[in-house]
Amino acid sequence: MLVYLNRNTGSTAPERWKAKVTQRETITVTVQRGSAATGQQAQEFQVPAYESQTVLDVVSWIQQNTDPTLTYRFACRVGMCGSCAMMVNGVPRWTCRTHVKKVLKDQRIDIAPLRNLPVLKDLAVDMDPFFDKWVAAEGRHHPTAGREEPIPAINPEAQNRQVASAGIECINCSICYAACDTVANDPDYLGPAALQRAWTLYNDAKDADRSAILDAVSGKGGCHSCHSMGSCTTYCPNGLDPLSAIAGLKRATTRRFFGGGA
Amino acid sequence: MSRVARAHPLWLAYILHRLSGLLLALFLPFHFLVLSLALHNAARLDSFLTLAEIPVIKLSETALVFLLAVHMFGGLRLMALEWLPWSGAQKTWAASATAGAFFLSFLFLMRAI
Amino acid sequence: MTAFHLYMAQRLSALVMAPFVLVHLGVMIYAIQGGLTAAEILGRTQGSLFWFLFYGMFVIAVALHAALGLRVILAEWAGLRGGVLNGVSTAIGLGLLGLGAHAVWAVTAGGGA
Amino acid sequence: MFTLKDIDRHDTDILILGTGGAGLFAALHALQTAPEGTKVTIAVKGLIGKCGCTRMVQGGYNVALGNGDTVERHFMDTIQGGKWLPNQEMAWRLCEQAVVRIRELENEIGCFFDRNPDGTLHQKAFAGQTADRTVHKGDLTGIEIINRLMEQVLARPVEKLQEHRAIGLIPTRDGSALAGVLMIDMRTGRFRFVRAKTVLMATGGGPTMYKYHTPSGDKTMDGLAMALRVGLPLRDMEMVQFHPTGLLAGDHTRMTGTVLEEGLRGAGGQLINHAGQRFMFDYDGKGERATRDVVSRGIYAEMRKNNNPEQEGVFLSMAHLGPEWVAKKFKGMVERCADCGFDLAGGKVEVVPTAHYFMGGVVVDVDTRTALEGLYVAGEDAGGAHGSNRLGGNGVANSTVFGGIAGDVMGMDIRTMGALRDPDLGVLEAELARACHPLGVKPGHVLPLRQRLQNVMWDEVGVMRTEAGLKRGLSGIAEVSEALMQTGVSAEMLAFNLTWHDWLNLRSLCDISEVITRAALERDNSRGAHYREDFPDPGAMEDSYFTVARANGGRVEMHREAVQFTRVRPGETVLPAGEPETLVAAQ
Ligand SMILES: Cc1cc2nc3c(=O)[nH]c(=O)nc-3n(C[C@H](O)[C@H](O)[C@H](O)COP(=O)(O)OP(=O)(O)OC[C@H]3O[C@@H](n4cnc5c(N)ncnc54)[C@H](O)[C@@H]3O)c2cc1C
Ligand code: HEM
Ligand code: SF4
Ligand code: F3S
Ligand code: FES
Repeated sequence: MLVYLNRNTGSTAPERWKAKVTQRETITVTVQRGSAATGQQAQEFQVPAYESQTVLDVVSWIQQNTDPTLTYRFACRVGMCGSCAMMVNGVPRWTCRTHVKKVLKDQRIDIAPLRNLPVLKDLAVDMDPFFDKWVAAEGRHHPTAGREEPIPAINPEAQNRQVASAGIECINCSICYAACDTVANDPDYLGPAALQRAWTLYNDAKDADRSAILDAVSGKGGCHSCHSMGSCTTYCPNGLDPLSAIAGLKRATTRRFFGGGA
Repeated sequence: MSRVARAHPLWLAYILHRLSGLLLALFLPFHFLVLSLALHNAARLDSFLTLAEIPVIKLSETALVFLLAVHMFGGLRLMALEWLPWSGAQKTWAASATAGAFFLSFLFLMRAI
Repeated sequence: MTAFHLYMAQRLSALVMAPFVLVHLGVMIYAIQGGLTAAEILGRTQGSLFWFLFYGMFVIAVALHAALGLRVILAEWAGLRGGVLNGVSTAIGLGLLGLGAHAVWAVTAGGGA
Repeated sequence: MFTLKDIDRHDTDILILGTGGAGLFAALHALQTAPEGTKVTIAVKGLIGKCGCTRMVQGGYNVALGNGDTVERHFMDTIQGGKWLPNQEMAWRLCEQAVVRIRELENEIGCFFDRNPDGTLHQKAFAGQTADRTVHKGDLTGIEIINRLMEQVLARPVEKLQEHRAIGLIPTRDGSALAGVLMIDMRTGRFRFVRAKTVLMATGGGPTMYKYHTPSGDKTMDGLAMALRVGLPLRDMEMVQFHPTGLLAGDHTRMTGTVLEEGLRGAGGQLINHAGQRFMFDYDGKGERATRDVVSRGIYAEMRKNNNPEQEGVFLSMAHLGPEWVAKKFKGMVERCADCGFDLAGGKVEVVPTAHYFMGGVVVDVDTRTALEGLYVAGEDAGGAHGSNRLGGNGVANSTVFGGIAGDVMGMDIRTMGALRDPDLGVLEAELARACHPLGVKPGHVLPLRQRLQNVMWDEVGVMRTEAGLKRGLSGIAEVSEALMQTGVSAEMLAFNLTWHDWLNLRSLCDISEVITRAALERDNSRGAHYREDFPDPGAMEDSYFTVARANGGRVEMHREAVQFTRVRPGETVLPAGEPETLVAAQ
């Protein structure tokens, strides 16, 4: 039988988190406001510094304490949903997992909406183009079996499975998409995440339509538009490597061209 | 608007490849024109070629060879990257390509002088 | 002509050029040792079927390669699209081919020998 | 301020609220079963597939796939885990259909779950399970499930209403059926009334009214609050599951409350109190490896003993297992902590119990139908499948199984439904006025009120409860609720105005907090996640009852209903005689 002590009266939250507010200096934060439609301008805020503080916390603090109209997006707060990406000092980052210390320069941070996507308002962008391209790259499973059939045995060590698994943990945060200059320069370019998804599927033994995938990535704005500039791989917060995935697609399409089959 | 940060080796390799390709393409018509002169007037070509002795011209010739070398090695690097089974040693590729280019153009410079 | 075919054409022309560029650079380094004269160049090349084919193929490859390369740059950096893009890059390709053919003819055909 | 004329009108056939496992599966199944030409619309508070908790699932998906494990065994674990409170038909459906759903996920949707070296699915056992049953993709199972579902849905002809927040279920004039749903198009700030023949509510509950909580920020009990207002019965509302180890980093950061995974304790992680001592063996023979509710109570009790204001929670320490090993085995967790400035592998991390999952929900039948014609509920919004406690791994199984069922049933039911129904304009107007209320009041700060509610709920309606505390809780909630009505939001710029939505979030949270508290007062025993210090006994299993809450003229009324033991009675089992108690090798 469990024995629990009685509540000791008046034990509320410790003072230490709050103490930091008064002791600590502030951070100067520049936030890009507005949208393409309404015009964008930078606005400066002073935000108190805390011990454990992410860039998302900084943005939230502004909305909750200074400017209730500031718009941004987040959901999971732990790097799983890929909703909170923004440009931080010119670098695309997942803000819920970016500690302020990592990006602070002279007590300043510069925050802007994610690059290469239409800005809806302030720090929230329209992600539809990113997902439209995901679909356009045939970024979805083409079934070989139905729900009444058993789950196929697949050797996890098989080479193609390893390749497929390498790119599978993408959280579609669009950070690579924002980092890539080819995306910036070519509105048709499918972009690193969508192409990486296509490569993952191409290597999936369960996928029924490998040649449809190669067709989808061989057209205008397909994998051949990539210049291997590698910003995708450099900035992916999950350490994925779209650059190599896209190279894989180029190799596969070339092999098919020389009669190597899909 | 805030600046976009992108100074990492692969991006530098990309921009180097693009600028060298662009400059080479701009130089090419000029190069062809000079050679065409040979058809009508070997002497004019000659007098042009003696310009190559002038240091400034010499330097820019060297630069061109450098560009060609950089671009070629960069291009070969790209094709290796795309077509050979992926090795993972990206940055080494980029670096060695540039190094090779430097070596070649240096060789050229030394020989020329 | 899909995007993929343009890609293949650019890569293959680049691959073809690689040995040409190396030989070309080698010859230049060799030639430049004693300083270049028109006579020296022409003496080596004129009337030679080998050099005709060599530079002829080089020119075809480079015209194709550079035109396709510039096509990409024009699309990405100058925002050209569709018909305009195709027109301009075809013109560049044909222009380079014309100039190049002229130069090859000048350097290898007829002449003193 | 706004009138009915300001509401944009929109019609569809099948409307789905939410894009977690339940919502996305419903969309796919509705497209499969509905007649050709049926219009399917998804409305969601965030972006499709990128919000909600299904994406955050770590540990995995419970399904009995042989090797000695059976649907019967899964069912018995579920009933026993829920302390005999589950609706047995729902629990059976869950276990039985999970088998089909997992094959669908692998074969049709394209998920890839971890394999054994021989290529078969890898399965492990969460606490409280008697077989290695949990299918997973590393510790990021939810990302795999939701990404694959999302891309299937995006590639199909489904109408998307993203960043559309449902704010009111609007019935027909006679109140017998649902006419449609009132929403705010968050991007423009305009109101939109969407009529549909069938509506699935899959907004995923989410006990985020606690100071420490794990669910995603978009989940604020909107669905249950809407169901309450439209008069539907809600069951098991006292049942809030706490995860024992939430990260504690101060109330200025959104990281606080996020989960440090179960596996850390399973692997030998130790919990250390303010005195620097291990304590879990004082509470349970399994120590840190005891079930979630037991460990949560142990930690909470230690926290109350502590008088050191510099330390609030307890410490989770892994260092004795070897920092390198920990960093390798729990790479994701270690990196996540490091990003926040904590050293999980080599140091110790401060943790607290954190509100994780909500077992309570709308009363539904096994086909997800509710008392209101045209309204279906699935996933975390629906009550009954888990009873007083949810087994780890049964949550995502529940949302995908019943989401799929809802899609199928809506696709079939719609065949017999004629025209779209006309709404009760009085209700529509009332819901509009409700959402507009803050726009007519002097602007103030919403956040401090949210924090006040979260403190009240944590202190009085949290891990351990007493009658006196719950009563204090009720008045605390009422105060916050009252203060909220006096706190306004500037109406100047309604497009993508998060503060307006913070206000609406808190409105839903206040309403459901009151229901949770009343239900907790109603249950005078301790079962599963609900622990009454003044009634520590579980009561006779034979006499098990579940609580039902219902709004009546602005008041929440509680009553009890006896659990129907339709498949198995307490003390009995559906397993064949002679079956071993557990198939899991002792650790
Ligand atoms: C950190 C974490 C880890 C977990 N791990 C596991 C695990 O390992 N195994 C397991 O079985 N379960 C786990 N769970 C529980 C599991 O996530 C849930 O049981 C399940 O995902 C609920 O699915 P759902 O579809 O009902 O809701 P959700 O997936 O939460 O989706 C709800 C959807 O409704 C939307 N919504 C909310 N309000 C509105 C509104 N007003 N209007 C429109 N849309 C709205 C949301 O934006 C979201 O899209 C975990 C939960 C958390 C938080
Ligand atoms: C052996 C020699 C050469 C090789 C191997 C080579 C290789 C390549 C490759 C692979 C590309 C594609 C780059 C990409 O898509 O990112 C490229 C682009 C280009 N090349 Fe070359 N090339 C060579 C010679 C030349 C020459 C002689 C010229 C000019 C006269 C030239 C001009 C260009 C241009 C303008 C581009 C476009 C650059 C870009 O898209 O960024 N190349 N080259
Ligand atoms: S590849 Fe990386 S950066 Fe790109 S969307 Fe996926 S997780 Fe984000
Ligand atoms: S940054 Fe862009 S150009 Fe290719 S390698 Fe990555 S997609
Ligand atoms: S909020 Fe989900 S990744 Fe940052």
